[in-house]
Amino acid sequence: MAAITLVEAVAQALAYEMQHDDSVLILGEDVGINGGVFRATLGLEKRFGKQRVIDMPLDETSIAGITIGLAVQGMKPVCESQFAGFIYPMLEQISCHGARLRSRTRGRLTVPAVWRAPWGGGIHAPEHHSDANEHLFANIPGLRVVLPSSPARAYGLLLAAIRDPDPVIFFEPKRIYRLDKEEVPDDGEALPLDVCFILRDGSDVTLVTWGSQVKETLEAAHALAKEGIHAEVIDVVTLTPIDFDTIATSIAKTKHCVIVHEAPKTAGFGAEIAARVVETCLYDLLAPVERVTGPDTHMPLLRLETKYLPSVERIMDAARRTLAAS
Amino acid sequence: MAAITLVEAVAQALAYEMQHDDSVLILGEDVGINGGVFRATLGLEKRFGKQRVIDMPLDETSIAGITIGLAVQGMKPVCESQFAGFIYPMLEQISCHGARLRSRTRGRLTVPAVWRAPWGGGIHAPEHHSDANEHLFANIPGLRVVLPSSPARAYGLLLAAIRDPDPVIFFEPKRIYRLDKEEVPDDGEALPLDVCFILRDGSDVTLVTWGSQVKETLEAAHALAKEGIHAEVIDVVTLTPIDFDTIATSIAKTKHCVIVHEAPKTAGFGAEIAARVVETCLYDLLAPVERVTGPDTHMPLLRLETKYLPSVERIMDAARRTLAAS
Amino acid sequence: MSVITTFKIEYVQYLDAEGKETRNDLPAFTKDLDHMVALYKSMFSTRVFDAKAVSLQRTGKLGTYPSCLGHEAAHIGIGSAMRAEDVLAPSYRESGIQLYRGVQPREIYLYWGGDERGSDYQHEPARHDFPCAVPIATQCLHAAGSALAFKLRGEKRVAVCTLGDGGTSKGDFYGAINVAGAQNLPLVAVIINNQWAISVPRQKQSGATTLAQKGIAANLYCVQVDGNDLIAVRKTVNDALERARAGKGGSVIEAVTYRLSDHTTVDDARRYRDDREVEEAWTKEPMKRLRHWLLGKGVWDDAKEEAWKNACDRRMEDETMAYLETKTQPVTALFDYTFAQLPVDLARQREDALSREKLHG
Amino acid sequence: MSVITTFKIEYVQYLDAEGKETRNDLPAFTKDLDHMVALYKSMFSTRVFDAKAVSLQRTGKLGTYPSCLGHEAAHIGIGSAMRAEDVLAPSYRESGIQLYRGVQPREIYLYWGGDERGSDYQHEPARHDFPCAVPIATQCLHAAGSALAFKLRGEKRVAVCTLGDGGTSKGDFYGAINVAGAQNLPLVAVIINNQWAISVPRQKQSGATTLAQKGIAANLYCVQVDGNDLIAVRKTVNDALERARAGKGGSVIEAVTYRLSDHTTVDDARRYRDDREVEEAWTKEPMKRLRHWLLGKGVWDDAKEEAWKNACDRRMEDETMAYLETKTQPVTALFDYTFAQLPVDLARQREDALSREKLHG
Ligand SMILES: Cc1ncc(C[n+]2csc(CCOP(=O)(O)OP(=O)(O)O)c2C)c(N)n1
Ligand SMILES: Cc1ncc(C[n+]2csc(CCOP(=O)(O)OP(=O)(O)O)c2C)c(N)n1
Ligand SMILES: [Mg+2]
Ligand SMILES: [Mg+2]
Repeated sequence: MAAITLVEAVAQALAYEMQHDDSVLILGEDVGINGGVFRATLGLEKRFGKQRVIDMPLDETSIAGITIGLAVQGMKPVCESQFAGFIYPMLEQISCHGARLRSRTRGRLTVPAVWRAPWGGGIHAPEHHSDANEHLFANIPGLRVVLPSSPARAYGLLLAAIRDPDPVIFFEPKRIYRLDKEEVPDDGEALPLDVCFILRDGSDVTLVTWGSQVKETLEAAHALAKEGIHAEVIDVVTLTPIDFDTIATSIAKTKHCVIVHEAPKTAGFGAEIAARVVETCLYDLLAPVERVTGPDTHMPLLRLETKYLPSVERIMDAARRTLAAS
Repeated sequence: MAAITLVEAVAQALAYEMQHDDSVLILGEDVGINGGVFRATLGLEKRFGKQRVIDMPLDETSIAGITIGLAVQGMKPVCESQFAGFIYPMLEQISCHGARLRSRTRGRLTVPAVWRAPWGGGIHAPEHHSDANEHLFANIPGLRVVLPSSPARAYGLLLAAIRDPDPVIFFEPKRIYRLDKEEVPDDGEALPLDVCFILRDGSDVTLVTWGSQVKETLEAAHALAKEGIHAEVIDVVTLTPIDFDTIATSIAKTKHCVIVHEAPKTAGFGAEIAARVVETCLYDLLAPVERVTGPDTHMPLLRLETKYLPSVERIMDAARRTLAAS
Repeated sequence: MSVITTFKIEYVQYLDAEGKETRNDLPAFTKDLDHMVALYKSMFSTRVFDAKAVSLQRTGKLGTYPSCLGHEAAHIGIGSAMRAEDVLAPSYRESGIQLYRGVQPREIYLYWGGDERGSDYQHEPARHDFPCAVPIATQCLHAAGSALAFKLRGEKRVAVCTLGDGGTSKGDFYGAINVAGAQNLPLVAVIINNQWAISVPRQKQSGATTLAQKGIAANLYCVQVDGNDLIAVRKTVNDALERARAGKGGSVIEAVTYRLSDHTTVDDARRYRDDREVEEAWTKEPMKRLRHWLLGKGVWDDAKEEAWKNACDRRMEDETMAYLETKTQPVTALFDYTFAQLPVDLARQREDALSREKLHG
Repeated sequence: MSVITTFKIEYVQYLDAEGKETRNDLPAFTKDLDHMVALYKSMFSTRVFDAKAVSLQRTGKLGTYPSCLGHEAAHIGIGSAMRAEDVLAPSYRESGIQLYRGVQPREIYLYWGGDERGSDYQHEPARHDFPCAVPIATQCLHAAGSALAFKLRGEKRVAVCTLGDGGTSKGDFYGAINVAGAQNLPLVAVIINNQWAISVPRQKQSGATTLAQKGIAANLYCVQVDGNDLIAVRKTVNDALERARAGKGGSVIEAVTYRLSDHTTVDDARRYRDDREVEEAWTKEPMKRLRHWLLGKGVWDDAKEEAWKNACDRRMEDETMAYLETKTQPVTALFDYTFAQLPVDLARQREDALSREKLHG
């Protein structure tokens, strides 16, 4: 079995599920013959036909609303927003209907849809292509927000997302689309939604993160270990509904917490983690929680991009600072 | 001088500014002869003409984008979204251009626009009319989010918002549109943006809130006083950019904090306040921070509406709990 | 300069305001006079239902309600042209179509009375229809998505959405017809042009001479029809449905009618529109012309009308009772339909709410 | 059935692919042959600019870049028809129009090289234009808003937006033309139909026979024009601008052309389109036909072309140098254009970033 990248794992999950469930179909811009601008749907049109991999006219509002219509009719649409930065026009449909139809009709109509979107910065993409806007969806009830950070988790969680009877926003950290490879058996085994994944055990500080920042956070943990600081690394993965218990258990052990994400700090999803820490783990904490995030500014064009993104250095500094503070 | 309601204060501020600045104009749905569905623009078309109070075709995307075009051309548009629940289609324009054009052009083009929207629940409105979605805008850089809770603050802050050279989202808590009256001199005096307002001094617990929940929070503080608990009440008012210093100073004194808001809890703006508390005030805190919020569910239709909204009871319970915990 | 393509918009009417036939090629279904009486009765009961809703609101027993007074021909024309297996995605004002498709008056009362169970329609075919959409024009895309599902599965079903004149300005409508045109979907979009979008008159919405011509942007079949003429609406929608069912693609139908009521029960239309315009519109309203036509055919009379009125009144009383007797949902209902299975965190919030409820009520 | 309104779409062309006049009523401006040569030179320098951008990207000196190869007639036609006081809201591919209006090549390179200062155009009239818009069709509404401002202030200015064939599917375009029609705004929307939206061909975007007919939905003046024919574009846009300036309302112009390049430098169009289609498109490309026409008029020759080519090359070398020498902004630039005045909280974040920069670089 060859090792595959994260984006290949996405394609593998899509193919698996299309093969095993006739009601799964893909729609979006350039998802057909082109296989998506990142090749996440590569080869699927050829394999499953134009009836199941549908190139849509260029209107995100339409694509989102049609996805809902398809889902209500019993299909399992996997809808691609070409970039997370172009997902905004989908918001009314997702918030008012996608996430709400079950509640609106007391369960009569449901929306088993997945909205995928390549997410975040770091690939020197043009303006507007690098938004990290997971927070936008995290306050919408009835929606799952999932952000995997490895090929295996991308595969297992995308399967879970498609099979889930409720709508899922599935963000794919495009900076690490092709960064690492791992062997991912194409066995159709889903991974559980709604749980955090502990990627590294540690006793001194809990590093909480998701998406592409998992990479820098793991690197920071590795480097910190050389300094004798043992960091536990938690990949939140499903932002909502959140599994805070895993985080709380870790903090009970480490007494220190650093949260890392790429989106702007204020009202980013890191705030929710920190809030729960102060609500639930206050007596465990020995030092202030730190957030290492993008600043409250727009993602710059490519020349300054790396200055914007949280770095290994910053994560290490924050970890050291929180330990020094206790 | 007659006492006026919050919605009358909005109308008064609009009229004042239109009178004194020719570049101010209003656009939205039903803002003209109808004066808006809440009468916030009542009489303005008659007084200033159809050239300055413009009934737009029914498309929020258009209205938001045209507002940006007007603002770039040197107008000061005040754009109404008829309800906050219908603001979603405006998001792409506001996020990608309204809040970003200054940065995108290094200050060459700017967007001195205000987007007003009646916000929140509690008036037994139909489905979709009661969303409290301030968090959606709070993570967008380059934007101010303002949510006044009294006639005087509505007047002074709306003037400030219109005069501000940057875009402002101005949410109006419609549940208290007509609840209380106060005398608001029509003197064109703006109030400061970017600062919290301390509405009640207290030494035992800091209650942080905004929008219509200011009412219940003040009532809770009043009732708690009878029990010998002295609550300080802070109206955040400008959510972003946040004035956290005022909150931190209060917590340094009271050592206890309860945050109250109407929106769903997870990733609501209360999370940001709580996050800053644990980042900045940890050593002051004697007990966990409490959030009293809407649940992570959709605002229900009217029969269950009051069960959804934070109540005086719940705020009092939370305050008592946090004090008992220390 | 060479002309590369041309378009025209036609107008369809069979009965004038007085119920006189304006052409001599009435569609075949009009021959079945029992059926025509049944359709008239449906229009009538829609009106009784609607008046009851308004009066319930006036007496504090219903929340804000958008009356469909004047839309009866459009509603029953659409409802009767559709087949059971078709799907409807209506806006909030189209109760008449919903009733025709089996939504119970008590359900609509319950919905506007503030209870989500009102959208859990118990009877087919309504049970597979969409609930009414409040965010303007969003339903058009649900219909387009449904139409796409039908096409992909080779089902001979059509998705019908209805929207207002105001709704035609919103991108969702345009997106729906554009996709329908590009993908040849069985979508029928019926614009119920009642001349007003709250206080905004039709001509402020668009410079277009007709709203039907908006469909030219998507190359759909476009027709304008007298929306107060049941026969015209029924026939036109029927043609559009048949085209769609035959794989010939989507349609945009503009049914020209009038909002005889305020926008909703919290609106006062006299603030922004002329009484004379409303009086004038009353002379063209849909019930009268069909009644005259049926009277002329000798299949209807005052006694029948009186009897039917009484039957409708009784029915609406029963429905009202059933509605008013429906107990409010428990506080747990806030939580129980958010996800198929309650996530852990939400289950805790539910527990909290339940214990608070026990404590404080 | 009575016809209530009819529409037609006309097609405008003056020069065929070989530069032969296809009609004998060429517009007056073509008499000024010096001017025609100048326009040809602008098209030419656009192409040189564009090729340079592509090669900068290939050598790692530019980020992703969307080539405008093949759009030159559309660009210079639009640019030369506009007046300085008009305003342009372009999409990302319309560098030629921007250059014509005074944007410097170094600015465009800087922008695609990843520096916001590339959108801080230093020269009028571009200085008052919008920067190019990446989120599809959003610029249409900025143009509509500008047009509204002009109308309200009684200024005789016109707002022009350009968008792609793909862009015509997005609600923003529809919203812009709808408002322009409803409010009679001086808006000219030029669709640069290059047949492709990344990998999606024109016929998948819409069932419409022409994209120009989309303007019928808004009752705008609608024309389809040969987008490879500079004379046709210039004339048609000119007419539309004059109509708008005279208060006669907005237009939708479809300029039919072809994207001779990949979508961007990170795209490989051979994945999804036939080489033969591209070869065929090259036979109709815009430069050749105008060159032939000018050659025929005796005002252009190979020596002049060679000289101009060299001049363009030198210019682009200078511009490239200027671009490459532009130092990256300091880290504080992340913060300094977020608000007119830095809020307290953001000022602290800026301080943090600055001290980290000093520490780690
Ligand atoms: C997206 C959105 N914006 C605004 C509103 C508020 N609103 C409710 S009805 C209405 C007017 C609708 O007019 P029209 O489409 O003609 O339908 P009608 O009410 O006449 O049936 C408006 C603006 C809404 N419900 N949804
Ligand atoms: C809202 C939005 N969605 C998706 C994209 C990604 N995207 C960039 S260009 C493009 C195709 C545009 O095609 P067209 O409008 O024909 O313009 P062209 O590139 O041919 O000039 C797409 C889908 C985007 N930039 N914005
Ligand atoms: Mg209407
Ligand atoms: Mg194109």
